[in-house]
Amino acid sequence: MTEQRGGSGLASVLRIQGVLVAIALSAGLAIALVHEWTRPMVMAQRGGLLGDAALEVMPGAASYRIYVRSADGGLRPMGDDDTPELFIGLDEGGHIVGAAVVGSGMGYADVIQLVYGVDPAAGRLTGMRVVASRETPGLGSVIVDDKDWVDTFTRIHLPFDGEQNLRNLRVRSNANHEQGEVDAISGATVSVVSVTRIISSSLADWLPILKAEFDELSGGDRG
Amino acid sequence: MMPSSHLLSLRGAPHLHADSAVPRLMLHSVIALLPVSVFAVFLFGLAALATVAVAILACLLAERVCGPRSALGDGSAILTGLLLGLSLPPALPLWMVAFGAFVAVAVGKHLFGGLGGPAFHPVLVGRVFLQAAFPSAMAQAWVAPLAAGRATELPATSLALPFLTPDAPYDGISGATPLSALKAGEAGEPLLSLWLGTVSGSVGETSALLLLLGGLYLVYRRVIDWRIPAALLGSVALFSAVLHAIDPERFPAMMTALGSGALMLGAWFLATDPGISPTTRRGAWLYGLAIGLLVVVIRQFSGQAEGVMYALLLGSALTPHIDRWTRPKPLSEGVEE
Amino acid sequence: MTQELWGVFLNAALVNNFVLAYFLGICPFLGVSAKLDSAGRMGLAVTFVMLVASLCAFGINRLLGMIGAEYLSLISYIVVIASSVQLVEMFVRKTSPALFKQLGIFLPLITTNCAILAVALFQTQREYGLLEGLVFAFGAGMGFTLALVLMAGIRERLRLVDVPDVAQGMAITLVLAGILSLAFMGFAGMGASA
Amino acid sequence: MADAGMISEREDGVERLRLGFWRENPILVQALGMCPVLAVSNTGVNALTMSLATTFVLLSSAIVISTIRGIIPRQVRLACFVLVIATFVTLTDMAVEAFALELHQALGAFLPLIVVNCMILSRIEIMASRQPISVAALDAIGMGAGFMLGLVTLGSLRELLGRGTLFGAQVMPDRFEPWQVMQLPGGGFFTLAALVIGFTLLDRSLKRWREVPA
Repeated sequence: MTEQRGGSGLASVLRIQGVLVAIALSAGLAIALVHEWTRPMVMAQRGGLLGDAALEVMPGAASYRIYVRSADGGLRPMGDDDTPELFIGLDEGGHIVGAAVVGSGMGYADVIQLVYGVDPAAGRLTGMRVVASRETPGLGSVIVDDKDWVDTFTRIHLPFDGEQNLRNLRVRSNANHEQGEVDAISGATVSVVSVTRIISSSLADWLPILKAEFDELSGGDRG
Repeated sequence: MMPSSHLLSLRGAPHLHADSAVPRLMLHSVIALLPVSVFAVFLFGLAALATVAVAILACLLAERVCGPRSALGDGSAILTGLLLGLSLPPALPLWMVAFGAFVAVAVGKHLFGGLGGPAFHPVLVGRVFLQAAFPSAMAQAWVAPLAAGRATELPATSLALPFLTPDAPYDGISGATPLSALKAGEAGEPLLSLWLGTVSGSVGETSALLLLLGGLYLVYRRVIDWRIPAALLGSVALFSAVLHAIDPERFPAMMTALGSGALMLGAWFLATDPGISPTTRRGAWLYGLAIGLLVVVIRQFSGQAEGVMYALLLGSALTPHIDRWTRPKPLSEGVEE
Repeated sequence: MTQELWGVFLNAALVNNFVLAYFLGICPFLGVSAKLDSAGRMGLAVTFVMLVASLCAFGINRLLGMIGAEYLSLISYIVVIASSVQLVEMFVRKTSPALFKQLGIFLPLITTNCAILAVALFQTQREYGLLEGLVFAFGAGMGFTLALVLMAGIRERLRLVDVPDVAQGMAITLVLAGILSLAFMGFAGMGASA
Repeated sequence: MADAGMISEREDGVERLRLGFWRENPILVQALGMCPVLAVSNTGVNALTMSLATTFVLLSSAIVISTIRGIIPRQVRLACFVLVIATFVTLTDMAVEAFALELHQALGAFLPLIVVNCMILSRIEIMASRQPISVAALDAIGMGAGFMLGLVTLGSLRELLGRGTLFGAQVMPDRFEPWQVMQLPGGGFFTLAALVIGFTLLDRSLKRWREVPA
């Protein structure tokens, strides 16, 4: 890789530097240009994918507003440079019908990104869609393909202890959905556990915020 | 390869030093496996018989196709088929059994240079291939022990057409082996039935007691090196006892660990294969220890219910290294080549 | 926290072994793994460079994040990792000729190894922090070494047997890797605590 | 591989195309550049995308390098090559992300990894940095096509046996039991080994067949 010999003297060093810098600059320029050109498309597609998933997991929702967490821990509407974090679903009349949260975490093979719907008032999940994953096709990919399993997320209640503190969702065979248990699938244990863990830890973050802000947002329907 | 090893080692295992060694090994191994095979047919009926028969026939056929020289006479294909059949779930579609047998012999054995060459035990190659290829079938094709009518009819799944999914659902209660029940946090089988073998499981892995007897017979006949199963079972016993002492809720007791799954089958009949196990005594201890540790680690800490097959494969990958570390230093280079 | 780090390590080293699950770094895998000695040393050198790469990637991500130019990350990884490795190589050559003889000769080879860049890319994609990233890199390197050494042992043995001639060389090595890859599936799910 | 560097400038383009496609096939013969692509060779579509992206990067880098080969100082030539390759990889990555987001997600970090594809660097070093544009481009196309031949065959086989489909369309009978192993890394290794053996056998019998009439 290194060529110690070769032309010596300041001139040749300068020439080498010059060529390198020139190539690097044009490379950077080309990348920056294409980036500026493709970024809006990428953002739109991203938002679209997540938005479609969000609509699917919020029953009754016809449209949504997108929020992200603000620096003070509250919520603010999504800006141009943000990636969506929370969808608030609105029905035809513009009334709030639910919330969908974007969560992500490590699966078996790679990062899993998903959207899950949650009804903070009723204390239950309203659905789940995996948006991006690279789980083993035919095995772990059931978290995307197995409609029956995906549908159970519309029936899962959040597990609270007596004090109304949220406990973790758990994976079990013969799951009791009332108790926050998710069905196990043989051969896809890891992926199923990952999805459950992602939702569980995301809920721990979001549920307090949602509970606090949900009423306020409902009040702010007209805005 | 190692000039001095057979001068210093007094092992009785056949290192291909006599022509009669291979058939002798095969013969005694088959004899040692007879009780457990008969018991399997008693336990699972026709399903067990068909699985073992198809596995043996497919191995013979594959041997015939792949082995250019007539190697059918040495009995190794029969033993491979028998062991593979015993290691599979009884209601597995028979075409899968044949497929696995073919992979075992063609890929596991002949691709790696035929008898004496293989780096991995052909049976394990076939078994792990089937496990990876048809995970749902392998996880469900269990048969309840001593089911009524087992002597006269085959499970419908056994007769699935080649390369097709069976019409009928797998009869067995999914995940019904004692180990997978333990993994799911359910109560295990009573210790006695675990050791006698009146439980669900692969065709020939259920009866720890009969396998133990067969293994002892092989030791008595000096066909296998007793150190390997001793070290392997000892290390499984040790590590599971330690884990059980730490958290009895989560980890099964020592005798449960020893009596369940494919442990006995693997320890006596697969790990001891002279082709894949170390050549020195010290190596044999190390090898058994490593596999035992891996068995416990995989069973208790990974997503898999049973770890014996994986542990054995990884163990045989360690063999060349163990041989290297434990090789007696030659007195002088090149005494004989 | 330690639990999570342990999980990251196990995942990188065993469950998603770079060589056996991602096919990464198999060029040296096919070339070097025939000799046991060099396989081990190569593995250690790779582990070391992976740690360097992880550090570099962390720094680059911070820097590019600050100026909002994440799209330049790939090109920066390549350049920075390559030059850091070169610096390390020069440093090792000066300070410890013995170490250089053991590991250094592999360094230029490794710079363009896909496994190295993959460490940087995966770590970024999975949003690992500094410590997690280093543990991940270490795990990936250990896993790489393990795979390389296991393969080398078997390949040395295979020289003594009669492998069919069409399968010799690349094909048999691939089959070997395939079987090892299936054997490593035993570790599936490890480190992912339920 | 050694003699590939000695190909003279006079050599005609068709021969270059043929070499890359068959006798020096990067995947099946030279075992080059497999690392970043094998992991996503589990379906025909993934394999096709990866090989198209790789070919695009190889071709454009070859053209650029060959154009500016006069001004690249020898001492830093590798750095320059890598810069150019990395630029095109980034461009490709962004383009795929913009036009096919789901495909981009399926390929994950493996698309940017094309940058360290040893085939690309070796073709640039051996051909593009020494040959005129036309030769370099033809070589790149030949190699790219050979790469695609190997990779798409691999991907299709893995998809066919592992899922019963081909480029997403159901091919196998309804009740075909997919060989899941083909979708796993282990199956990837096995399939590639089988392809290599198959290629060697085919090549041998082709040679024999050619020799008979002579």
